[in-house]
Order: sequence, then structure tokens, then C-alpha cells
Amino acid sequence: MKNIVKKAVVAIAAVGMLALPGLQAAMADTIKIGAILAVTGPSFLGVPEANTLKMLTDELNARGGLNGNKVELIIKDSGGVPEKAISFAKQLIEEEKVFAIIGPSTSGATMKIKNIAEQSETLLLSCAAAEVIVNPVAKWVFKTPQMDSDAVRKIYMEMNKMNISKIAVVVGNTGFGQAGKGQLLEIAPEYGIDVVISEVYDKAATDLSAVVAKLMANKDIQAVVNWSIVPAQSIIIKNIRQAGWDVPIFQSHGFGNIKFVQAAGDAAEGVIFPAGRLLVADVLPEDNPQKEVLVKYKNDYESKFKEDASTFGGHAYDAFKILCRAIEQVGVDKHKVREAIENMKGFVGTGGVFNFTPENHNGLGLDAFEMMTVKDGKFTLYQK
Amino acid sequence: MEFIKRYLPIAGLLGIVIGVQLLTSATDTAYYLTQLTMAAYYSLLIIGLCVLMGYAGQISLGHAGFFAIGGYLSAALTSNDFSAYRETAVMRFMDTAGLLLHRQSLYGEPLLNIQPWPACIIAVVVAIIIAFLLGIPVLKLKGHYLAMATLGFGIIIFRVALAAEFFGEADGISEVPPFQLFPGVSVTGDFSDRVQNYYIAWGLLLLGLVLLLNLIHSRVGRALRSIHGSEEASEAIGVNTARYKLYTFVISAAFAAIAGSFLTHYNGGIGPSEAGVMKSVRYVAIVAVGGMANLWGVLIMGILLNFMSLRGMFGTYDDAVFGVILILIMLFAPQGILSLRIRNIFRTKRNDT
Amino acid sequence: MLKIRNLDSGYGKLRVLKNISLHVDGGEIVAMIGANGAGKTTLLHTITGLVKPTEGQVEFHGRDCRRLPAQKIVASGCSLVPEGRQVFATLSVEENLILGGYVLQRQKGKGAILKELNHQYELFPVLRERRSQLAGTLSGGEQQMLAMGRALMSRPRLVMMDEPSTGLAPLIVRDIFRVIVRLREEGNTVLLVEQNARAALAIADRGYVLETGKIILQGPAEDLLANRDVQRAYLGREKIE
Amino acid sequence: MELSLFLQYLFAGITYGIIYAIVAIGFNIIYNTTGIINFAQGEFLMLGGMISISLLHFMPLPAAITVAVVITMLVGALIEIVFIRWIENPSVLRMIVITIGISIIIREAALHIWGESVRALPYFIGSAVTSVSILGTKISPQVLIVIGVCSVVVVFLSFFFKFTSIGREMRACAANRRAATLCGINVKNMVTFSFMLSAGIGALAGAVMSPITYSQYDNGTGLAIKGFTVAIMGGLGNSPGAVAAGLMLGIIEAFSISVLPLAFQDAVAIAILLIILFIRPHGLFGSSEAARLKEF
Amino acid sequence: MLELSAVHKYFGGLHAVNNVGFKVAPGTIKAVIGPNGAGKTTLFNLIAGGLEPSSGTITFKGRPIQGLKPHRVASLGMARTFQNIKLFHGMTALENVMLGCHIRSRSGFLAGMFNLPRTWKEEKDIRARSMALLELLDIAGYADVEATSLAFGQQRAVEMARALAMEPDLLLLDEPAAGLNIYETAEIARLIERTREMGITVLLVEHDMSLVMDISDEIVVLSFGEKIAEDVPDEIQRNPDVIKIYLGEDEEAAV
Repeated sequence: MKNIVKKAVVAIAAVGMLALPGLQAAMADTIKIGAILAVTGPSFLGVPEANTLKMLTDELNARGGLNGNKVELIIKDSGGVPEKAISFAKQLIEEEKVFAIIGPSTSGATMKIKNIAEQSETLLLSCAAAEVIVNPVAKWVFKTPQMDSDAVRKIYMEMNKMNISKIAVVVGNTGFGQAGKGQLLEIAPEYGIDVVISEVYDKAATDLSAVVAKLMANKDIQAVVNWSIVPAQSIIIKNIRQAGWDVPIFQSHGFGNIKFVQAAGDAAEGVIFPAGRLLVADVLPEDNPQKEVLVKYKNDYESKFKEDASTFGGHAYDAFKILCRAIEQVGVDKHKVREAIENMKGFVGTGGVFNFTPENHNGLGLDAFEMMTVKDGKFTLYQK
Repeated sequence: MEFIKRYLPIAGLLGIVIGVQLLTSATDTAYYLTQLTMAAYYSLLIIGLCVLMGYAGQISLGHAGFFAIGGYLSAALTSNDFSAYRETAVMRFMDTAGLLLHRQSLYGEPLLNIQPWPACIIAVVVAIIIAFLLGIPVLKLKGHYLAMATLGFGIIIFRVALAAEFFGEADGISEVPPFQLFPGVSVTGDFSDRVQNYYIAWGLLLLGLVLLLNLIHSRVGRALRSIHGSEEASEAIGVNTARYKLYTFVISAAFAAIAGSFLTHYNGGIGPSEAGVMKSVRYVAIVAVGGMANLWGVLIMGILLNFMSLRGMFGTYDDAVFGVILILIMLFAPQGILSLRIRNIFRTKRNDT
Repeated sequence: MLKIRNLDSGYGKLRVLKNISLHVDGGEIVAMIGANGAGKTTLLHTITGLVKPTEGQVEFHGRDCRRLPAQKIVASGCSLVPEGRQVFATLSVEENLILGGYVLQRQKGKGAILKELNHQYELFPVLRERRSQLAGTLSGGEQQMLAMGRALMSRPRLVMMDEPSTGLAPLIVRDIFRVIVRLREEGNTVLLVEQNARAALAIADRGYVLETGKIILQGPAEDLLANRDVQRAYLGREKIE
Repeated sequence: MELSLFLQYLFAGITYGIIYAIVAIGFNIIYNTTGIINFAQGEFLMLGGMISISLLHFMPLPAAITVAVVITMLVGALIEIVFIRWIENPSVLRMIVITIGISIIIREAALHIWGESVRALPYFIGSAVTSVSILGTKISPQVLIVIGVCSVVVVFLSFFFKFTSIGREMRACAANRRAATLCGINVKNMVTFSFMLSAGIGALAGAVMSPITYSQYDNGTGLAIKGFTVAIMGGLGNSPGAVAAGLMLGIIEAFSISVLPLAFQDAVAIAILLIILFIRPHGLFGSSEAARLKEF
Repeated sequence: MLELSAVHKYFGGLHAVNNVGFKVAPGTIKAVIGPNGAGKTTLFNLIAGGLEPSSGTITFKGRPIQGLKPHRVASLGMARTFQNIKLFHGMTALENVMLGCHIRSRSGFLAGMFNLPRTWKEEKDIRARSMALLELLDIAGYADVEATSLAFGQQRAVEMARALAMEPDLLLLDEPAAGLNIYETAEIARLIERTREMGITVLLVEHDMSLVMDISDEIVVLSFGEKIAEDVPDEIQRNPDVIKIYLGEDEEAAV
């Protein structure tokens, strides 16, 4: 029994030693920016986000930092798990005393720490897509990805042009898919569109030909909308084409990763989807305001990490840049920075041109999206 | 004598718990209490699982399922808006019984929820009923079959959490209100209530520990150990092995559900990952590391590993760390990591004398 | 042929055999008798390497086989017919026999196997009749014969048999004991472990009596049969006749 | 239901089913010689896919797959030698935990080697949109290749176990380990070999199905759970049973989609498993007698 | 006390117990003998509840018990020991005996968890009773030793003590002398007789002829699942059928 007590004392002593670095860190004189990203785990959008943030921080510090202050980036891997996001958020806020938090990558995790950010008055710039993050508006919470609802509108507008009115909706069972499904169903009546069937597939699905068969069986369907950020979105379009079904396929902005196109091979040809302009940076007309930003980010990222830049990294880019710009404007005061972001207008990011207001903590509108398609295995602008 | 032997370490632990709080508050590092609080709740589940695995000898690869039942039901009942059912008989009855909570969301919309107390009780009772109904057929199985059946149960709970709108699908449930235990004492993640919540969590854990220590040292605990030894012989001395296994399963499920319910209120939300297979595996890993039939060892490892994991000390290797721990322990110290040290200590001592 | 000196063996902490010494010479039948739990099976398992001894020496043909794994000991010509037959229930009779010749096949090739197979069929004609039947469907006596045939397939220098009479009708026991006698006539060496002390000692040349892990008596079979202690404990003769 | 639709479901079901069956057979091979359920079985499929994709940069497809299978077999052997071989009389619980740990480690290692991105082998014939028409139903030729290769594997295995001497020796180890030792067979080597065999089969299946299902560091786990379900349904250790159960489960899953929302597909499979465990724990096609003999 | 009538048990095609019937009178010692594989252990398991007979009835103290779970049979007042001693690993000798008191005590899960005074007291009683039993069997000195590390004979004694702690009306002994030397066997014989003096009926399966002949009031002889004789020891020894099946036709075998 004595052993147990002894062991417990040792354990506590160990915990005590862990406390020391925390103390030291709190005394350093830098601007600390925390990031909670799903680097591992089932939704791994965090990799390009983490890469982008590291790249930007290095770049910034090389240039002498923000208003002369060095920027320290602290990335925590949440594995996409909410309880860790909560723990990390509290850790970043209290121990690291970070100035702002970028992330989390997923809507579920963002929603879990929204209240923590509000309570502690810490800026939270989420890289997750769901509408609920900024609607209703929370004072300290912003997000950089475009609105799902705008993507849906873009798709429906295109459908109206194509005279499509009966559609099937399939989504992956991640937060992104669920949110998209909600928006697709909610907005459909506005555009006179009828969702005939909606299905949810598992994010780890390996073959979806059965569900394709189910959709095909319904002869009314004029188009299929797939909303997902997981590999299965390539599987479903492949299965549709293999079944010899020549239906127009729409995808969400979650398709904006060339890996999904490569995975789908020929089946990806002709898929229509809304996305930020990052994917088509090279072919944008020179007069597009985003052109310069996009090309630079894309080249920087691709030369540094030897992989294609994705829109997810772009969301982190925007969050970081918005934060920096606000700090440059008003200095290191979180209340002022918050206000500065809330009133920021015409900020050119990878996701679009941001115009924040106290009511709109996203700052992007319909024009943030372009309709795109896949041609010869590459993204291009969609032209009817 | 017996009495002192059993409760002295608990008093010691209580002293340490208080000591840690005083120390962290004095050194302005009270933020450690956040993860210690969360780790305490996970450990509550883990000591329950320890009695099931180590003493009754039944593996469960689905305990995250019970945790999720507790957490999700508490969250859904206290956070989902039941305004639409305001006029139904059940709701009216609950309203007059004072079980409903009228409140406003952060954004000023009216919400009708069930009070956390009844919600918690419902959650735990549901977990107990499910454990009971599941346990009757499942505990007849052995070895791989039992592992697979409990794993399957976990997967079904995970799927339900992921597919049901009531449980928030992939995003889970957020903005779960505080759980007021008594006036002035609530389970909540608010920064200002941290010390209080630290004591709630550890108080609950210590209570759970005392109950389980009592149990394993009682007639029932003896019978459970006999089941682990030989079911045949244990039947022959009149132990109703089926019932004992079932009750232990139910108790461990109840511990898991209580932990789930409290932690969800503390975190202010829950997501489907809490029901995931990796979580169940992690709990089994910690029980294995602690030494299966060693409540104290399991408790210490539960606190330590959860604390480290929650502080992100394993970085992107979180799952890998648990995998490696699992294998190393099972290969080299199947009696648990503490057994290694104890044995070595004894060995050197014996050599000295 | 087989020499055991001061052998201690057991499972984990449990010491089953204590200071056992015995020997088996070529061409003889040695009977090992003793009550349930006396350690007879443990002794055989220790000789075959299934259980590792904690002390003492096991020498087979002048070669120390204490450290050898079981399959190597078998390959060196020491075969065991295990208690309870242990045939490969889901395999056919012939497959069982072929597997018994595994060692032979490795050493001498396939031809030797066929020859040996015929020899076993001669010894146990019933097995030829049932060659393609699954071993699990045989009767107890047939399984015992199959187990013996399988052990003999490798042309062992020493055959050890663990309770071959267990659960068999007297008529069949008689058949099996006749085969054992015939094996000796063909020049084989047999170590026979039996509870049926009378039957075993009746055909053996020498015998050992094992009690609670120790050898308490040894000598020519006739002497043991006549020993009053043996009669009292294992033959029940004192009271019955 | 029209014929073409029916066939569409049926082919989908057979594709799932045959893949599940292959995983289940992998489980069975190891289970038979050791009594262990190798929870890392799914990882062999993942490795087969991922390694052959990586090798494709250096060599033609058939060579890449062959080398990937060989490498995975070596991994299988290594796992057995390092983690399994020297443990004496392990409890079932301990082996479950160890193999789960192995599975986690392989998966995490794959994550750190290949990253999280999704890869795929190219279609063996044609491209992602190539399809052949059977009775009015269009399916990808790759599906036929998967079904073909898996069927060949199943047939090959049954020949292997029936007619080769090493197959016979493995069956002997499965039937009675102690008696096999007493015949002079090195049971430990047979166990190593069974790990290699089941790793090799898994890797081959993983490579062949990669164009359809893609390969990713964590796609072994889901397959392992389904494969295990099928192994139990078919009766642990019973490979013909596994094929029958695999096809049955695959087809049930495929047709369940026509009536139930897709989200419940997995729940259906698991529910079937639980029901089978409760009423016939020895599996649909296993005999209770055999199950009793294999008591843990 | 115990009555079997027309009990059959099949395993697949094997007819392990064939139409066996006998009675055990209160306060007597009855032995079942027969060669290995005669169905003795099966018969034991049928009585103790591990197996359900294919047909036939088994009554204990006037009530049918066939098909009952072993723990139910045990709680009706039937205790048993095992051929290959089943003591509980990792528990002391005392704890093993205390487990025997299980059916004579009542505290359940909740009482145990909250450690009610009643439980506390019950626990004390159990401990005292178990110590007394260990003393009775002269093994009180090993009370705190892990039971499975004791010598074989002591383990047998602990197992007996555990069975006696159940305060049974009928005690089933499965080869109590297996693995014991002559002195230990004599000790066991003395113990069994004392058990009877305590008013406990005994049914035993045994190989050791001398033990069986010494202590039994009546003997049942089984062969291939069938009862071939039932009588007092002296008669059994004279019974030609018994001599034939039990001892084998050794003269012929010697040929």
C-alpha cells in the first residue's frame, strides 16, 4: 500500500515538473497565435492548413515579424476530436495566453470551442465551413471558408440555367456533408428545385455502386449533387460513370483538391462544382483582383511542400493574413483587433474578397465562388 | 486493521488531490486542473471497466458506447429544443414537476430543455437498461466472440450518433448548459468554476473508487475473482456466474454513463468520436497498462495517460503511442506496468537480505 | 536407448516430477504404472520435449535432448502415442498416417512413405478399410490404432504410449496389447504408460511404479506383479481375491 | 425490380462480398493454426495497396503487385516472429489486445510514411469510366477482375490445403497442434507460414481492389471489421463458410440500400452479426460440435 | 437424498450414459467405480448440473434437478470437488474457503459497494467459520498462503474445506485420492468418514480400490455408460461381471 502512495507522489511530482515550461513560456515577449488543426484522424484537412501556417509564420518572422513583434505559432493536433479541441483551446488561451486561435478544421470542433472563445474573449478564426459557426454571430468568432449556402446557391443557379429541376443529393457522413445536405434541402425550394432522393454514405465507403443503382432506378433524376470532403466522393462519380449513367454531376467546393480528381480519373471529367479561385489561379484573367495573391500562395506552397495547394490551406492563409492585417492596423490589442476585423473591407484573400460587418463574420458572398469543371484531369473555369 | 488498510491510501489520494489544487493555485498554474478534471472523468469509466475486465474477466471493446449514451442523452435532453412538444402530456407533466428548464440561447432565442438532473438520471438509467438487455446474451459469449460482440455494440452506438439528427450527426452537440448539482455548485467548463469542478470530478472519482474497492473486497468481489479463475468451479460453489457477470457489466456501464454525462456538461458538448472504436480500445489499453486486476494501478495510469493525451503531449502520435504502449505492456508486462517495478523492487530487496 | 537421470519437471511453479531416473533398453517393453495424477503423462511429455525439465538429464541414443524442441526429438526417432489418441479429426485416415511419416518423408523421400503406409495397413487392417474416412468419425479403438499407426509411420526407435487402453472395451484392449507385443517381436522398443497395471505388466519386460511424481518401485514385470504393495494399490487384488 | 437494376445490386453485393470473404479467409488461416484472431488482418490489405502504388513508379504493374505481395508477406512473417512466436500459452484477451495494438501501429506507421492522402492503382483494363455490359447492366471490368482474382485465390487455397503436403501439414496444425508436433512438424514455422500466407492473400486482394476502393492508410480497419463479421458468420476457421457468408452479407448490404437509407448499411451488417452471435455463436455454417472443440 | 432413474446422455453418436439409475440414502457413503471412459465423470456432471441428461430424471431431496444450472444445484445443498483440483488462482487458502460460504451468505452488489454494517458483520462471520474449517482439516497454518502454491495434498484439503464450507447435505467427490500417496489417501479416507459423521451424505468416484472398499457403504459399477452392478463392497468384490470388466481378462492379454 505504501508503494501506491509513493507512486502517486512521484506522478504528482512529474506533473509539477511539466508546469515549469508553461511558466517560462508565459513570460516571453512575442505574439502567440494558436492553431487547433485536425492534422491526423479521420478528417485530416489540417495538413495543408498546418503547412500554410508554418510557411506564413516563417515568412513573417523573416521579414521582422508583426509591427516588430516576433510571431510564435503553436499548432495542436486535435485529430478532429472535439474533447481534445476543448482541452487544447483552454490550454492555448490560459497557459499560452495566445492572442488568437486559428482553426479548428472541422465544424464540430469549432462549435465546441465557440463558447470558450466567447467567454475568454479570444479571437477565433475558424477554417471550418459550417454556417452555424457565424450564424448567429458570436462576437469573437470568425470564419474564412465560403458559406455553404452560397455554394448551394451557385449550383442551383447553374441548374436553373440548365433547366434541371429534379435532383438527387448524396453526402458523406462528416460535418461538412451533413451541413451541405441541410443547406441543399433548405434552399432548393427558392430555386424551384425538387430533391427527389437524399442519401448519406460512410466516409470510409469503398464502393457505392449499390447506391448508384438506387439513384439510377429513379428515372426522374436529372442531376446528382454530391457533397463531401472524403475520398468516397471520387468513388461515387466513378460508380455513376461505370454504370453508364450519363447524368450531370455537381460537386461541392469540397471537390477542390486535385487528388480527388486524380482518384476519380476519367470519371471526373465534366463534373461541375463551385470553388474558390485558387484552383484556377493560373488561368484567371490578369485583371482579377485575386490573381496576384493566389498565384503567389500557390507557387510558394507548391515549391515548399512539393504538393498541390488546396483550398483548405487557403482558408488558413486567409485567417492568418486577416489577423496580421488587423494587428498591423491597430496594434496588439485584442479588442481593437476584433473590431478591426469586424470592419475590414476589401481584403483580398484566397477564398475571395472579404468584406466583414458586425453581422457578417464571414465576409464572403456569392462572388467568392466560380463554377468550375474538370477537363483533361485539370480544373478549369466552367463555361457553358 | 482491514479498514485502515483499505481506506488509508484513499485518504492519501485525497490529500494529494487537495495538495495539487493548492499547489497549482499558489503557483498560478491552475490551468492544469482543466485536464486533470477531464482525466478524472475518463478514469471513472476506466476503473469501472477495470472491475469488469480484471475482476470479472470479461473484455468489453464497446465501453465508449456507454460513455456516449450517458453523454449524448444528457447533452441532447438538456440542449435540444423541445418547444415543439410543449403541449404534449409528457412535457406538461414534466413542467409541473419542475423538470423542465426554460432558458434563452446565447443569441436570445427561447429554449425549452429538460433539467440536467433528470436528464442525467434518464441517461444513466437508459445506459443501465441497455447494458442489462445487451449483457444477457453477450456475456454468454467468450473470447473473440465477446470481444467482437461488444465491439459491434460500440459501432452501432457510433453509427447512431453519427446518423441521428437528434444527436447532431457528425458535428455532435454543442452548447450544453451547466449541470447544477446544488445551488451554487455546477458542472461547467467556465473558467471561473474550475477549482470547484476539479473537486466535483475528483470527488466523484474517489467515491467511485471507494465503492469499487469495497465491492472487490466483499463477498461479491471474491465471487467475481472466482469467476475469472474458473467459471466451472465458481458455479460449483453456488456462484450465479451469469448474474454476477451481468451485474458487473451493468455497474461498469453505469460508471461509464455517469462519466459521460458529467464530462459532457463540463466540456459543454460531445461529438461522435467519443463513441468511436479507438476510444474503446484506448480504455482497454489503459486498463491493460494499469494491470487488469489492479484498481490502483489502473487509476494511476488512467489519470496519467489521459492527462498527457489531453495536453497534446503525444502530438500527432497520439493513437500510435497507445498502440505501442498496448503492445509493449502485453508482451513484456501482462500484469501491468506497475507489476514490473514492484517485482524488481522486491527482487533487489530480497537479494539484499 | 533412453536414459533419464535425476529429472525434475512440472508446469510453472508446480513441480510434478521429482528426481526421476529410469532407462529403457533396445528391444524391450517397459511399463510405467501409477494412479491418476501421479505424473505419468508429464513424464512422457518431458521426454518428448513438450514440457521442459527444470533439472536432470534426458539422453536419447547418447544425445542430450533436454534443450531440443519437440519436433526435433521426434525426428531423432522417439515417437509418442498421446493420451486420448489426438488424431487429426478433420483429416482422413490416410492423411493422418502420411503426416505421421512427416519425418520419414523429410529424411528418405516419398517412396519410403508408401512402403511404410502399407506396413501400417498390414499391422492394422481396419485402417486400410477406412483409409479415406475422416479420422474423427472412427470408433475409439480404431482411433487408438490410427494413433499408433501414425506414431509408427516415422519408423521410430522408441515408441511411447500413453494410456492406450483408456475408454476401450476389453476385447479391443486385448487387440492393442497384442500389437504392442508384436512390435517388440519386430524389434521395436516400447515405453508403455498404463493405469491398467495388470495388463501392462503382463506384457512388459520391466516396470516402474510412479507415485506422486516419484518412482517408488522398479524391477522385472513379474516381480512387480507379485509385489504386495503393488497388488494392494493398483491391482485391488488383496481384497478382490 | 427490373432485371438490370437487380443485377446492378447483385454485382455490387458480390463485389463487397468477395472482398469480405478474402479478408475473412485471411482471418481463418491464422485462426486455424494459432487460435488467434489477428485484428491486424485489414492492415495487410492496406499495405498491399499502398506498397504496390509506391512501387508503380519503378516497375510495371504486375511486377509492382508481385513485389508488394512479397513485401507484405515478409511483414506478416516479421509480425509473427516479433510479437507472437515466443509468447507461451497466451490468453485470448492478451492476443486480442496485442493484435489490436499491431493494427494501430501499422496504421500509424502508414500514416507517417504515405501521409493521409488517398491513392489508387490505375485500372488494369481501360479507365475509371470503362464498363462492360452484362444483361443490360454496365459494370467496370475491374469488378470482374476482383471477382475473378478472389475466386482464383479461393480455389487455389482449397487446392493448396487439400493436395499439397504443406497444406496438409497446416491442416494438421489446425486440427491438433500437439499431435502435429508429435509428428515432427515444426508448428511454430507453420504459424509463421500461415501469417505469411494470410498477409500475401490480403495484400493481393488489397492491390487488386485498389482501383475501385482506393487505398488509404486507414482503410484496413473497416474491412477488418466486416471481414471478421463474415468469418464469424461463416464459422471461425471455416473458409468455404466464409465465402458463402461473405457473399450473403455483401448481397444483403447491397439490397438493404434499396429499402433503407445508406447510413444504416454498416449498422445492418453489425446487427446481423450480433443476432448471429446470440443465436448461433458458432456461425451459420459452422458446426456447434467443432466450435465446442475449439473452446477458448 | 439423491435418486437417479433411467438417465441417458448422448454426445453426438456416443451413448455416454445408458439407462443408469440408483439411489443414495441419507447419511451413507456411496462410490461409483468403473474403468476409464466408463462415463463416471459424465454422470457426475449430470448430477452437479454441468450437463443436462438427454432423458431420465435426477431428484435431490425430493425435487427434480436435471437441467438446473450448477449454481442452483449447489444452492440446494450439493457440494462437489474436482478431479484436477480447481482452486482459485491468486487467492489465499482462506479466501478459497470463504468462497465456499458464498451460498450461505447474502450481501449483494449494492451492500458490497456501500459496505453496510450488515455486510461487515457477515464478512467477519464468514472469516471465522472458514478459519474453523481450516483448523478442522489441520491446514490453518496455510490460511494466508496462495492456495495454488500449496502442496498437492494440502490443496485437496483446501478444496474439501471449501466444499464443507457450503454446509452441504450431499458431497460429491471426484477422485479425491487422485495424485495422493498412500498416507495422504488414508488421510482423505479418514476425512470422508468424518464428513459422514457430520451428517453429510457422500457420493464419490474413485479409482483407488482400497479407498473405495474401505469406506463405502455401497458401490455402483459402471462400464461403457451402463450400470452393471450395485451392491455392498463385499458383494461387489465377488461379482464375476465386475471382476471381468474392471480387471480385464489379464490371463488372455498376457498371451
